[in-house]
Amino acid sequence: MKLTRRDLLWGAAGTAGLLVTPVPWKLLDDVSIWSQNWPWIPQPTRDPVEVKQSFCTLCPNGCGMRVRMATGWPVGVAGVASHPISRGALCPLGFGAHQLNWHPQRLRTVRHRANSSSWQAATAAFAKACSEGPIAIIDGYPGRAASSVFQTFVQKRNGSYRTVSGPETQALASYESWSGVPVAGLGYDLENAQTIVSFGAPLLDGWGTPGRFARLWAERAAGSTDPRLRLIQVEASLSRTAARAWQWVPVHPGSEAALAAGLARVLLEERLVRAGGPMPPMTLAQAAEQTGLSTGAIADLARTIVARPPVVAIANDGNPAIAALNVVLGAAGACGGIVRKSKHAESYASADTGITSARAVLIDASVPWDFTPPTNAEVFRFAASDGGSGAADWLLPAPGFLEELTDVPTAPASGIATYAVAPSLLKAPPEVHSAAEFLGGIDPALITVEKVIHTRCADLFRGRAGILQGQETTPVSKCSSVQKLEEQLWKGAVWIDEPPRSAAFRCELKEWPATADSAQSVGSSSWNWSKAWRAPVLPPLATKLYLESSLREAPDRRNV
Amino acid sequence: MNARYGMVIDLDRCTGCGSCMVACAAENNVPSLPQASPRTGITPMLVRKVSNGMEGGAQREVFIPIMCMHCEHETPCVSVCPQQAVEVDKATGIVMQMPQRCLGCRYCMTACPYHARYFNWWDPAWPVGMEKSLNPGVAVRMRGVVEKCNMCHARLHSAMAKAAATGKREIDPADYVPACVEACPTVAIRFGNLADQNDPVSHEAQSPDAFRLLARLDTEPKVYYKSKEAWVRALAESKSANAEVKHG
Amino acid sequence: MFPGIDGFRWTVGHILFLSLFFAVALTILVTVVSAVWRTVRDFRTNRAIELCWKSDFAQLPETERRCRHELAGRVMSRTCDNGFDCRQCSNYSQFAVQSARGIVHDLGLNYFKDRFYHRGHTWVKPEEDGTLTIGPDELAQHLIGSPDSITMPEIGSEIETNGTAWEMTKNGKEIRVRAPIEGTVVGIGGPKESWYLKIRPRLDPNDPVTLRHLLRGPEVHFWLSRELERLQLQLRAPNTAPSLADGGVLMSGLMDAMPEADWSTVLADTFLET
Amino acid sequence: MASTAFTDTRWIARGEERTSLPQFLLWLAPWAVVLALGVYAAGLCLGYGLNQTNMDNRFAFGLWIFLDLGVIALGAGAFFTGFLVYILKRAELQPILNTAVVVGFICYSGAVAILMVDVGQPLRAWFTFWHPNTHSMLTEVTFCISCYLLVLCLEYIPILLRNRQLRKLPSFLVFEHQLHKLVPVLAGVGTLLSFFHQGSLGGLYGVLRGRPFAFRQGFLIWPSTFFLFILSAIATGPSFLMLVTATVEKVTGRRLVPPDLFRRLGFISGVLLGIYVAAKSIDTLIWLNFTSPSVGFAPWQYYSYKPFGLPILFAEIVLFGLLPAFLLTYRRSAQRHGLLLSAAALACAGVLLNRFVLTVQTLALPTLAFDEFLHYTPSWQEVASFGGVLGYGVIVYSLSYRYLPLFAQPKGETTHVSGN
Repeated sequence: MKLTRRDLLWGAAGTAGLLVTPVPWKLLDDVSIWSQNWPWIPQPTRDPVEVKQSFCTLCPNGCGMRVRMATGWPVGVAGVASHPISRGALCPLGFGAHQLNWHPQRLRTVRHRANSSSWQAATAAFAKACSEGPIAIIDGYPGRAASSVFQTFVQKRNGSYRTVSGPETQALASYESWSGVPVAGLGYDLENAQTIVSFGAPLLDGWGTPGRFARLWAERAAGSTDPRLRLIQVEASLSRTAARAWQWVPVHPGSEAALAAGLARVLLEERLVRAGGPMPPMTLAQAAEQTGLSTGAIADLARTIVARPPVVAIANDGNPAIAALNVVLGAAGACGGIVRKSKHAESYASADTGITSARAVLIDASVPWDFTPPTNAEVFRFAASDGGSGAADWLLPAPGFLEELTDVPTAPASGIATYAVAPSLLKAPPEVHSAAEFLGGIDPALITVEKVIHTRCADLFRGRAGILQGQETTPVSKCSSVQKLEEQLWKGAVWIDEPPRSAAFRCELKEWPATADSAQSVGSSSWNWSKAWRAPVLPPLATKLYLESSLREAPDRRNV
Repeated sequence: MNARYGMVIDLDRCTGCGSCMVACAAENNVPSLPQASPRTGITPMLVRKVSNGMEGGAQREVFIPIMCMHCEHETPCVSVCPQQAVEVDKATGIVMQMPQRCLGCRYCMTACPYHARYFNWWDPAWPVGMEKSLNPGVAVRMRGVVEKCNMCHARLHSAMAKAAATGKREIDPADYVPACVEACPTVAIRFGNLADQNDPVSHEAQSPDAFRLLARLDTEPKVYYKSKEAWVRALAESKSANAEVKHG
Repeated sequence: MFPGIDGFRWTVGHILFLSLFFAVALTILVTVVSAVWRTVRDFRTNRAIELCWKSDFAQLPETERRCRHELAGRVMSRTCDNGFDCRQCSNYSQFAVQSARGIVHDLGLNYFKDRFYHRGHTWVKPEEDGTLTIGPDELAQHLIGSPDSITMPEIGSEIETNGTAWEMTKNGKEIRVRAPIEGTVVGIGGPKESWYLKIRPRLDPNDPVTLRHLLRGPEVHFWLSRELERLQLQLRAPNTAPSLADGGVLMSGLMDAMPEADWSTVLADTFLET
Repeated sequence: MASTAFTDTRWIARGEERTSLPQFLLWLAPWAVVLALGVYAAGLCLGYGLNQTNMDNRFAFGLWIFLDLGVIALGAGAFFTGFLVYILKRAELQPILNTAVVVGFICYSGAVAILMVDVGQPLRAWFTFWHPNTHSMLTEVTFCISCYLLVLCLEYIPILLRNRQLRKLPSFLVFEHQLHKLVPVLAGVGTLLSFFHQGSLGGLYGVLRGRPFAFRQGFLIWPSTFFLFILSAIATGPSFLMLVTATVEKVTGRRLVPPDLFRRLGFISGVLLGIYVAAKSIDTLIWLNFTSPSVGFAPWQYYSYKPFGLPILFAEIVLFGLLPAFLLTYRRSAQRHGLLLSAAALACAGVLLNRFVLTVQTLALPTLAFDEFLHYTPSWQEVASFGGVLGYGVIVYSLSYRYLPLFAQPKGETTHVSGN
């Protein structure tokens, strides 16, 4: 044992001396910082944030969107309060949309029947198909500039152009056949309605432009026992909308048409409406039996809905009985009901043509992922992401969110015509191409999206109607040049048409429509061309709603 | 600044769309992990669906956004944290969680009656490239620490920086709006300074329809709820106080 | 919490908590430091060996700790509680010093009347020049025979009573031989000499107290017979009848002759190891 | 046999009979496997994070905290025996003291090891000492447990240094001697520390204002559970020591302590348990009638969920409280060894149940009106990690029993102590 008192003293003095130096404290600090920063934890950029105005192009509603960009990448989105239709709101998917482009299922290569392929091969295959027979193009977001490109392409080759529309548009199809006004020209004047009877339409859960009704309802109905806007939800189960409705009418599943007929009978028999219309063949008792409601309840409901006019009924599919009810209610072509938008909304609409004999079918990325066309032809499917279980022969990687220049035509169900331009804020990766670009590769003479947009802007300028709603409001008539107008639109302004002088249109409805195939569309073929919009994949953060909370039932887990 | 930031959430307006949850996660760089479940996921803002337990037409549902209630009095999580990783900011009343000081003992999670605290069970991870879309100004939390709503503190910071740049001492209330408030399509979530008599939110908090969850615990939460429906207001108390309420 | 960190404020709680904590931490620290300090002090004041011996002695089996008076039959039964150091024993009654020369042949072993015997089987012999010679006794030599190696202390080093005198190895066993008396080593012998160590005692060798703790004269007989008895029991082959007593003579080089015996125990008992 | 190289008799104290080394290793082998599995599971948790467990945001504490609280309560025998022997001078408990220290050391070191796995960022454990929050019970627990573990190490060192080979190094032996003389100081400090952290562990839940099932009123800054935990820990500590000693006696087939000692420990345990049951009952009544209703929680709803019905309250107070208290103190039942040990086992089960109720049931119970009663099943990693602590405990105890003088009572001890 060599340790002496001297050693101990030296040791103690040494320790004390070390403690007054910065060494131990620096080490402690370093350990602390070290344990806070692992190299595999990603760090957000420190670059300054720039805010760009754009529009959400995930679905055909085109909500106004403020995109925060840093280092050239989108780092956050928010709604644009000044947008006339979306009014500052976005759906949950929109709030996570800026991350969609990095989704693990993002398509980055051309795929031919589950094998890797190339753009050359796809172009060659499509060119060959074009030379062999008629082709068809299916569009899920009609009215865009790209839609014009598609139409031009098929017209040149005697092909066909079809649109797939959502339930909002589908519900308006009956009026088109009764009045001749194209669906694109019709809309709901919800802002002036005082009573809304929804037949299963998820008004508060993604119907139309989400912010439009949500804000309207929040301002006029929410939390009030006697609201200015009465929302009556007819639905089999307690949906989100039913839960928040002024009144929920639980009916048997699929009995909406029967209820509409029962209501119409009461309205006509009790002369509760002025407009009048064909008497439904169904008796009140039959309606009661089918819906599971009592006759008294139906009669009460009929009296309730006309108590606060204007009233409009909204269907969630192409059910003609509900359209007929609107005719009986006098809501078709009336303020606060189904209205005819200005001519502008109809100008870019197109007639659907059949696709039965097509040699090849091109499906645009805007078509709902789970839509499969009724064809045996070779299918060229554009998509930004692979949602799985696709039936296409060719899977072609399309530009992702904000990667493509597009214009934003009037949203379905909107009561007023609008127009906007969503520029590509992000450079698309070289391996992706839009359908319009692809067609331009086949036919170099084909008009481009950019040119169509330019033409449309020129049309707007010539029309001298409406206003530009951007940071500030500018009437189009005050715009000095097309360039000025175009510049404003590219900066995120929305063109809003003047409200039509008269919303009226006449519906020729001699007899109550048959409801046998009410679930089917009223299109020329028996195929259902109506499909609720659905993205191939959800933004990762939106999957939290499904996976990390009990808020919504999880859909197919692979795609969330 | 001596604010008491709080919220009034009008449950009659909440449609349970979930926009606030996604906006919150995006703002705060919360990862979405495929392994996570409702019990292990990180949802600083969580909308819960509650039914009145009735059958058929009598059935009613309400959606209740749950986040940190920023308790003012005897804040349960603050006093339990062994290393002062949680504190009530005196200037704002915001209960601040400092993930970089958190040990991950999760004692605060057991202390919170609202289950508004979340643990990072996994390393935060994003699909390749997605880290480029992370919100600047909000540090990513690592595995093994607790996190929760901090009322989008990064937004308060930028508001304060903006005020300082223009030589003002007080921030412009319009500059400081948490992500969930901004995202709500029905304006159900309202945010403001409860200590400011002129702030509409402080008035709303006093309305007869306003209530706070488990207010009798005497922790003075700063998140108020509002509903005209009596059965919804009854959810404020514990289950024993209203036996008929069932989880939906 | 600590001053200088994030808006720290002193409160009563801090003061109470911190003072309590630091009092506790300080107490623990002081305890450890003082234990270390005392250990160092023991080594510096040469009390370490004594403490080790006392601790070892406490661990010895009961049978190994008998008082010399019990061995001699003067008391019925007595366990030594002084570590065989009769110089400190209050119950010690002095024996008449029998200073005589000559060899006693007893129990088949030789012992010398002019030597003082330690319970660890060493002897001390006062020399004319005032030094003391030390060596292993006959029984130890018989057990070990010729050791494989011996490690002697250096000349000039101090040995302490019941500390290590020298160390030997035999058949892989390490044997520590305890020193019978304290002093400075002045000469080193070995198996070939009649003594192993020559020391200059720390105390006056002519003072009877100096060697009081060692056995001598007839006491040696009583002690040796006990030790032989123990050896008989321990070295008996497990399956055979007692054999050692038969001849009455302890054979030399037992460790080589009986490798199967439990030598760890035998050697420990013989050389007072724990 | 003595000549074989494969033996460790050099290390075993002389005069102690121990099984042969191969047999001993055979006994250790399964425990070593359990320990290895535990280390592997803990490694998984440290390497991949706590997602390896089945804990979640609602069940933020799980099996580990429950068992940590349990073993720390059972390990209370260490400080309490030290307190009785050194402070209250109850020398008759001396034979059990070393075992108490080793058991305490195992319990505490095991609990601390598991705690380190249980926290999300073990590397930041030292932050508590740098940014401590004096208002947190967990700070008190952290400070006291780390200090007390240090004390237990210091108390364990003298036992360790008395090993037959280690004692041959004079410096070790002298240090052991000097440290041993200062052990009463350590026992005093240990008593203070244990008193506070056992209490703080109780306070851990008692202060949870947000969990009315656990929240208790109290005295000054301490909720009543603070005192109840101390009482229950010192009541069951001796019982656990009895169980350990009896198990070792059974396994080794030898009598290690005088039988009278068992009765003495049992009596101490029983009397304290009786006091604890009385205090617990009063506390429960106050909580049921005042504390809980005052914050809007009708107390009986806590017991409306299966399997946590009223029987659990009954079991806690009567079956595992009153009954063992009676059996341990009543002369005629205490005379019967089997009955005495059964009562001790009941008392230990009682303290475990109490810790379980306070940790697991508290978290399982809903607080918000729209909460659900939740279930949680630990993952194999959680079970295995804790199994590792069990394996570690058995191995450390077996090694200590084999190589250290756990029950040896040197007669010269008194001389030894007064020698300086």
